[in-house]
Amino acid sequence: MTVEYTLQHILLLVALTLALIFTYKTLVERDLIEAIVYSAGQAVAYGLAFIALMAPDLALAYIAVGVGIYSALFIIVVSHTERYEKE
Amino acid sequence: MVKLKDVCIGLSLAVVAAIVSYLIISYNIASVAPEANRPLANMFLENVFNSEKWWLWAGSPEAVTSILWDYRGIDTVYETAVFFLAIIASIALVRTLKLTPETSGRGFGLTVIAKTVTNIVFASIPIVAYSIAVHGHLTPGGGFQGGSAFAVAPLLAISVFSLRVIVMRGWSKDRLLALRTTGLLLIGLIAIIVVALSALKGIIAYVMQNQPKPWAPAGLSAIVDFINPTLISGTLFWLNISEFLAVGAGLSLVFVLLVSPTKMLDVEVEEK
Amino acid sequence: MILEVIGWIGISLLAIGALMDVIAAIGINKFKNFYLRLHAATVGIIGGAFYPLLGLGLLSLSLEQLGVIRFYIAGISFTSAFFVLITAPVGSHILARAAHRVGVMPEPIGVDRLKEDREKGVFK
Amino acid sequence: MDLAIVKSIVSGLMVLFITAIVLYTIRIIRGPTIPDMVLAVDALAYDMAVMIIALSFLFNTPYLAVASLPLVLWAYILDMYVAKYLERKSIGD
Amino acid sequence: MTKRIIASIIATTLFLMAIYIVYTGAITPMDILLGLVGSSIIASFTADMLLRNPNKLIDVRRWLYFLAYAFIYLTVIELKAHLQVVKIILHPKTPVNPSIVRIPYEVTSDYAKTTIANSITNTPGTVVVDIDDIRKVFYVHWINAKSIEDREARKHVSSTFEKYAKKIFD
Amino acid sequence: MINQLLWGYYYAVLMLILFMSIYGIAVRPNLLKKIIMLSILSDTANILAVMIGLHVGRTIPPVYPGITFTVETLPNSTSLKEFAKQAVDPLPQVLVVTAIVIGLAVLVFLSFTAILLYRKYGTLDTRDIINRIRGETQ
Repeated sequence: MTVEYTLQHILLLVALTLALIFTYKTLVERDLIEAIVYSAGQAVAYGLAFIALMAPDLALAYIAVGVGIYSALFIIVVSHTERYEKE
Repeated sequence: MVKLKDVCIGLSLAVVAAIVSYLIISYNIASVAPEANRPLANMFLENVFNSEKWWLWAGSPEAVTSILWDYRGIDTVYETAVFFLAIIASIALVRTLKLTPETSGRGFGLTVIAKTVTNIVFASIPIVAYSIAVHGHLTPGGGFQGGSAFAVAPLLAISVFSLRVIVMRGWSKDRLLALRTTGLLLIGLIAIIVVALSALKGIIAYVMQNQPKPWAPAGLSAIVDFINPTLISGTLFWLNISEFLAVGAGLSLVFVLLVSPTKMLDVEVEEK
Repeated sequence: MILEVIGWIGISLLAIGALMDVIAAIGINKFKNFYLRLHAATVGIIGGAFYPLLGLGLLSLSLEQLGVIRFYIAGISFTSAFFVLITAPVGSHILARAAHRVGVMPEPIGVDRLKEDREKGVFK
Repeated sequence: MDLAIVKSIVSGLMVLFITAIVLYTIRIIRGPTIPDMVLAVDALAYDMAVMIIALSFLFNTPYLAVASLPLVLWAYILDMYVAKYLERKSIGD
Repeated sequence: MTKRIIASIIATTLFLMAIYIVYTGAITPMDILLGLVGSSIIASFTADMLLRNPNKLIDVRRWLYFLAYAFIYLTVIELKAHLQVVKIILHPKTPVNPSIVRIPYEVTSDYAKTTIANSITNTPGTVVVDIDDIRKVFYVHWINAKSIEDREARKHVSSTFEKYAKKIFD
Repeated sequence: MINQLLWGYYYAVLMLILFMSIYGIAVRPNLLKKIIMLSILSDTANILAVMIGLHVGRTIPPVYPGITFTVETLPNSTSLKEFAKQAVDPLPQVLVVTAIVIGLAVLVFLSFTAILLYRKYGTLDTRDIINRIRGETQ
């Protein structure tokens, strides 16, 4: 087990656990703006996971799309429609 | 307040996930796959920049971009077509929408501090995206990455300066459509330019061919003589730039349409 | 020699930054309202991201054994540091402004001139 | 400078950064208001930008660093959108 | 008129070129050529947003003041402010007096305003909450307000920044 | 053993996220929530694909290091073989790059549809939309 390999495991552990927590919060949140912020957090965590999986190309594309464009797109949709999810 | 139903669903999800991952691990499907599982990856990695095997190389140290635009080039052209279909479908939903400075909101924007800093950032994002795109065959990056990075610039400008300012600066639907179509046409042109040139000489060549092969000795050269020997990897460089244009302009177009004021969209709905 | 010094400056900036980051993360959990947390977040962003980025850039400049590619890392760190320096304060400012307008009021507070002025109608 | 020493120091400091990330996550989840959460997401993203460059040292692969600048810039756009929505309820205005 | 536009396009091109070169971290002839092409295209679209008066760029004194300000700000002022807030975080018993105070300013150009506001926000302990362009006032949330009078507060918070910003940008 | 456990944990987490997002798409009534969960679903699928390309001990991205525009020497077969022994599989990454951007375009299309549906029926709740449509047809 080299140093790099251990580090990779630590990073994947942190990133995927964060992603799990954020996805759960996105699922249960009724306020859609909060859900969008949680999903942005999930995107940051996945960006770290892509780095740990040695895919800088994907990290570039995914961070631009996941953190920036997805959240902006969803907020635009909320601004045209409604903010709270019904029970 | 935890309901029984939620607990049941959560538990069953966890159990199924555990079983599936146990199966994946115990049958050696993914995590600890042996070397025998990746001859294709080794082939790509060994030959992508190997000038000794010039009939297999792509002339680029970046395996991802070379596979994207050379080994699987036609596939990527079709993927780009899918991308444009999705964008055209989005535009078709609001096809009668006409954005003029009068109809595009009141133009408030945010505070002067945000506007000044966003001026700098708005000018810098395109140059960073451009850098990502033109170095696509040398370092991680490429047309798709650069294009999606560029699309953030109009998004930022729309929220900070307001849509009205953007429309007054000339970001009209027609211009962005023209830019996007130019990118697409350039991809098509580069795809057939090698075939066209070699047809004039009477040599066989493939569509999307990058480097020459023994049975099809046509193709753009990977290293050109520009002051120093400069690596531009044949068609990869040009394809990256055109994809950058196409993706960036296409996404900008959709976002400019998407933030158009709510009452404009209402008119759209009533006309249907 | 000079490279050695630059490298140690870089490492110390990185170390200070990491420390600042943990302190800021503690502070952001400890403070009671949004406006106080803003100050902790500033420590976390400027002390915990800007200075480490500068430090990493200096560190990579000093490592000669990396070859040409060290300029690549250094360039990315310096550009990132520059953008952190100019965008992060605007983000905080815009968030604070939006929060005040939505009605997230700082409690407890000595004086709130902004609220007074907006109630008086001096500032819309 | 010796690369091995630098690497061991940097990998020691990574522990601090990961601690900070976990603490920021706690604030994102607890955050009573939306600005709180966005602020914590910001700080998280900036931290990760630092971590990514440090990782490119530790993995000996400079190309990993490339994702740092997007992370810095796109955290900014999240701020702008959330703030604009809270303030005006309409993005294009 | 046209001379000014050309000057601002050239200045913007140089700025974008600097970002491009630093970001890519390589100076081969091809890099420089591509950078010049790309940054001049982008500059021709964005120059009028970035620069209104390119003549100020030639003034060497402004650059010297800018460097001096950057050095002082990034070392001394930031260090002091950081220590203050770190003390408050680590010792919860430290008496604090959070307040939103008015800080008047007297500069005119947008860049000067932004420099002052960003300098205030970037030092931990003070955050610009809002800005009134007409009455020329920043509303600043101050974690440990030493004074709530406008003039006094300005002396504590932004007098240094304003002095330099006026010399650099106005 | 610990290796096996760690990888099992990663796959379990990814599977959980996958199932959670499918649950969100299927059960949650709000259209925008469905779209958000769809984005998470596609991202998780991408992560899984890339994870399968990562083999044990591979800690280099699939880019041959140290090349700028100006080339002095091209690498020979031996150094490339050495590189191939350490780098990760590039093929899943290639598939995912296009998938990310196309996923974005599809999500934009879905967002347009959601906005127009809201403008027509005044709600994003699928149950309400179905009721309105039935009311119109009867």
